[in-house]
Formats: sequence, structure tokens, C-alpha cells
Amino acid sequence: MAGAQPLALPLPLPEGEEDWTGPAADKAGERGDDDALYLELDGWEGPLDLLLDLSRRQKVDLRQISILALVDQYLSYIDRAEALRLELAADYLVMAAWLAYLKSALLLPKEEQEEPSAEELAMRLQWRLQRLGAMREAAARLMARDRIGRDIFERGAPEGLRIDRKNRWHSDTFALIQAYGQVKARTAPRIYQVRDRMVMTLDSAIDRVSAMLGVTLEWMDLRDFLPPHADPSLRKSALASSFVAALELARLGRAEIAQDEIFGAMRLRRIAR
Amino acid sequence: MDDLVRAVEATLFASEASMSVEALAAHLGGAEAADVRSALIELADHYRERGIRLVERGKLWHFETAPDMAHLLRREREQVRRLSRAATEVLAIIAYHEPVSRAEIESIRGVQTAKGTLDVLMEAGWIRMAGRREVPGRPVIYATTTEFLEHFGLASRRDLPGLDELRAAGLLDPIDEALEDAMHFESPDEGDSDCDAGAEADDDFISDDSPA
Amino acid sequence: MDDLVRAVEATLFASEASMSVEALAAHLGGAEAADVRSALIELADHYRERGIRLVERGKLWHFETAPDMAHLLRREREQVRRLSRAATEVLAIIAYHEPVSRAEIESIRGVQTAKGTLDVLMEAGWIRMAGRREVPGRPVIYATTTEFLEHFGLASRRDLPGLDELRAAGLLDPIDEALEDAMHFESPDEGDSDCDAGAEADDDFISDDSPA
Repeated sequence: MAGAQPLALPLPLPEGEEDWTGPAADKAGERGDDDALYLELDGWEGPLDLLLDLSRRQKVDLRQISILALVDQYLSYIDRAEALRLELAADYLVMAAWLAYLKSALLLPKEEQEEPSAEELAMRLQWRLQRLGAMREAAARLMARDRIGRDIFERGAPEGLRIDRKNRWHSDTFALIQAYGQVKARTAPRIYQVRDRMVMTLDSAIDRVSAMLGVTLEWMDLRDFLPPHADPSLRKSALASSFVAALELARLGRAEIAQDEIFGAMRLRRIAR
Repeated sequence: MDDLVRAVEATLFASEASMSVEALAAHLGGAEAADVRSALIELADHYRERGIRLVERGKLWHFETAPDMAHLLRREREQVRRLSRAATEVLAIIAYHEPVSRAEIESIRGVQTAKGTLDVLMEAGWIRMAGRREVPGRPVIYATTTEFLEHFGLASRRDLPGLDELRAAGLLDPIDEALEDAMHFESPDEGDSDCDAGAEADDDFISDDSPA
Repeated sequence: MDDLVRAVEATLFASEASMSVEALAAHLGGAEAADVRSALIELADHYRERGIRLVERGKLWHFETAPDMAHLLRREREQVRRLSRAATEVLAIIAYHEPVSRAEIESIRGVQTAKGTLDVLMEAGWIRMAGRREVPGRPVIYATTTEFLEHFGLASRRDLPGLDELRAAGLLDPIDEALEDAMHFESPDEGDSDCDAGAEADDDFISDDSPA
């Protein structure tokens, strides 16, 4: 806060203990000579609240208060609070600094003033005090109204209005029959059929590969074992079965397998006994 | 208007309980009981023909709604609602298979049935409990009512189309359930969208029936 | 006595809450709103001088005791919430300036508003969040409720005491932050003030009301 701009009004700080009964009583029992104002620190809702109360003490319309006098009162209040070593919230001190600046600006000759002028700032402060004062009075008038539950009462034992909702259900024959059809369709036993596919079984592949291997001692490409002119799905099945058949024959020691490179052609040769 | 009469009127209005003449007199700062009594009589006379009455019951006085206005205190509001798909299915099964138990309905539908679904059909007046099946657990069995036939414009249950007719009408063709679900607007508040059997969190459902 | 007038009288007497003309018309089986309105006016006139009155508060009607009966009826146990000075001031600022943001309230009071203050007023049902102001930071704005009008016996916000004079004096002019800035009168920044503002963290609050 120390580095705050002199013209900036302090940011509000969280308000302290809220008490509708107003400023807290002096706990130490010490009373000031003129009034108890400076000992009632905890009761003010921030510096603006204190300023409003000080300006009310001028006993004139808020529009006619003397800003200079108000500044002096505020500053002397802060001084006295400090003399009593009361802990002052920072925003009271920042307001004091701002008011001190305002006072010096007000005392300067007009031509030396910056924009906005000190008069404008003073008027603005006055207007803010007026606005806060108006709201405070409005609050008091509001609270003093005849209020429900305190001054005015509603019927003590109303019978109450009850609305019973009654459903009238609607449907139609088609929906009924359709629903039954759907239940039947949903729960009817279903027969699943799997279409036959042309496959080469492992057994027939082993027979075929070993028979063909018996013809020669030369290396043969695996693909040469597949049935020629077969449709693609049968060819796929035959390739897989023939591969497994080749592995099986190699395991049984009846054939050897060679492959020169990864994904290269796989060759097969009979092992002569 | 007399101030005491106004005070009695306001006091009885704001009071949470009926009040005796004595209680009123005490409340009104020690008014004479006789004055309170005549105020009460004046008020009762004033309200004789109005929408509210001032009445005495066992020496206690209170305001109440005029008897011919009592219908205003409890109003019925009728709401037309369309039967949900789940309820329609259950109703159809009962109509085709009656009398059936709840377990049998569930066995035919292939899904559990929320308690609310049968309640809705009972509320609609379309099904009734038709006794108990004499098997272990003695489950309640349900049947349709005359109102059911009336609402659906059927002379008798025999008017319901048979399976052959349903098939001919294409109503037995398997349907895409996902599409069906997406297209179906089931009222959410009915509580019986029991396609997801989660609705069966309904604890008081007792499986009292072994499916046939 | 007209039956509709009697019916309106009976319904409002029996109702636990204040009712709008529309709610009354609906409850009375679709009576014309205009007829209900004239029945209300006839009844309000009839009860003008009695111990109870028929009053309109924010378009809702109810019966209540006459204000001059307060001394007889004031209850021993305090039924009315006692508000702190800060809370009464904040309530007045909201009522006279609504809708206002928390920063605007703070700008008038020159002090930050403790979080509890707005909560107390919300809990009492006297203020509500009325959307967000479409300025950077989108601060929540507050307005008074119908319960507020009802509790303080105001037919509408126009009945707020001294409203016209305050407006004429310019004391209710919109809190113009831009002007405050121009005057180098720093007003609490919307963004800064809510370091402790739990109410502002309410992200899923839906702006249902476009700020004036």
C-alpha cells in the first residue's frame, strides 16, 4: 500500500465484525475529551463510513460540508488513534494520505493544479458521501417498514391448495399389436447358418505336399504345392494349410525348409532316407 | 368498523390454531369476554355468505373455506399420457396370454419388468389381478379388463390378430433394436424404461414365480 | 355475492403462498384473467378497512393482517431475521440500484463486502443472482426477489421509500466506473475484488437475464 498513487482511493479491505448496533463500545474504558469517536475504531465500515460520520457531525447538509474541515477532522482522528497506538487498518491510513494530498492540492493556487482539479476531486468525494448516506438512510427506512412476520402476518393456518394429478392413459390397437409382434420377433429362436467355404484341411495338405515332395529331390517353392486355378479363398486356405504341413513334415524329419531372406520365397526339399 | 372487531378478525386470521373467547380476550389486552363474543358474532355474520366462514367448533373459533368452495382446495388435473413402449408390450403379452404371472411376462418379453409398468396398466384400468396361479409361490396372475376391450375397440380378445396374421403384416420381421430405440420416444418419467434392466433396482420385486 | 369473487377469496385464503392472477385463473378452472383481476380489485376494496387486507406484492396477491394491528399481533419470539448493518446496507444498495455487481456495491460502500453478507441475503430469499454483466470478467449481478417485496410490504420496486427523490438527485445513477477512472478515483476493480469472492467462482451459473 505504501507505494500507492496519491490520487488513488484505497482499495477496500474486508469489513470487520459486523454489528447492527453500530460502533463498538470502548473496551478500555478510556473516553476522549470531546467525544468517543476515536475510540470506536472497530465500528466503522471502512474509511468512507468514518468520513460520512464525521461529515454528519458538521450538522449541515451533506452538499454543504466543508471538505477542508472534514479532511482535518479525519487526519486528527487518525493522529489520535495512532497516539493511542490503536492498530489502524491500512485503508484508513491510505485514505489519510490521499486526504492529505487533497488538502494540499486544495490549498494550491488554481492555475498550478493538475487535471482533474482538486475541486473536482473534492466534489467527487462529497458526492460519494452523499450516495453512501442516501443508501444508509434508505436501509434504515426499509428496515423500519411493517414487515411480514414481525408487524404483519399472513394466515396462520392456511388449509393449503392441493392439485392431484390424474393420468388418463392412451394407446391404440395398432400399437398393441405391433408391440406384441416386436416381442415375438425379438424373442423368437433364431437359427444361425454359416455358409460353406472351400478350405483345404491340414490332413489333405500333408498328403498333397508329401506326395509332391516324393516326386523329386530338388528344392520346390511352397507356392508350387498349391492347387492351380483354385479360387482365391481356397488358395488362401491351401497356402496356410500347406505351410503348416511343411512345418509338420520338417518336424518329422521328412523335409527341410529354406528361406533366403525375410518374406522371401520358402522352399522345400525332401530328405532322402 | 369497530376496532375490536378488526382486532379479533386479524388475530384469528394470523393464529395458527383455533381460539376460545377467553384466549382472544387475553390476547387483546384483557378485552371483555362479552365484547369479544359479540365481535365474533358480528364477524361470523359478515362472513356468512362469503368464500370463507368464521366458525365455532367446541368453543374454539377459526376461519375456514366455505363448504361449497371446498372443491377448490383439492383439484384434480387430468393429464392424457401415451403408454410407453415397455407398458404396451406388457399389455400386449397379457392380452395374448392371459392370465399370466409377472414371471411369465418377463419370460416372454426376455427382459425384466419394472414394478411401475404393471402399476401403470392397473391405473389405466386395463389389467386386473385375476387370482393366483396354484404353483409354488402362488404368483399373482393378470388378465385384461372390459375397459381394455373398450379402449382398444375390441369386441373380445379373439379379435386380436393371430401370429399368422402378424407375420403376413410383416409385424414379426426382426427389427433393428438400436434403430427402434433411437426412434422411440418413451416418456422418461414413467420409470419403466426397463429395456435396461437397471430399472429393476426396484427392491420389493420378489421373484415369486418360476418361469414356465 | 359473485361466485368468482367468493372463489378467489376462498382460494387466496387457503393458499399457502401468494398467487398471481394467472395462477388463480388456472386454479379456478380457466377463468378469464380479466375477471379474476376485477374480482381481486373488488376484494381488495372490500377488505380495505378491515382487520385483514388483500394486497399485491410483485404481481402476487395474498391476504395479510392490517398494519395498525401490529401492536396486537407482534410475536414474542422474533420471527424476523436480524440483519447486520452491512447486510442492511447491501440490501438497500441492491434494491435501489438493481441489478448491481458486487464491485459496484463495494464502490458505493467504499469497503469490501464480506462473503457472508450476500449469502445471508440470498438465504433470506431477498436477493438472487440475476445473470452476469457483459463486461470483462463477466461479474455476477444481483437483484431483489418477490419475497423481498412481500416481506417489506412493497407492491413493486417503485414503492421503495424515497426512490423518486434519490433518482432526481442523481444518487441512483449507474455506477459509472469509467467516470470514476476519469476522476482518478480508483474504484475496486471487478477482477481484484473477488480474491475472496466465493460467490463469483460460481461458474455454472447460467445467465438468464440480460443486464440493463
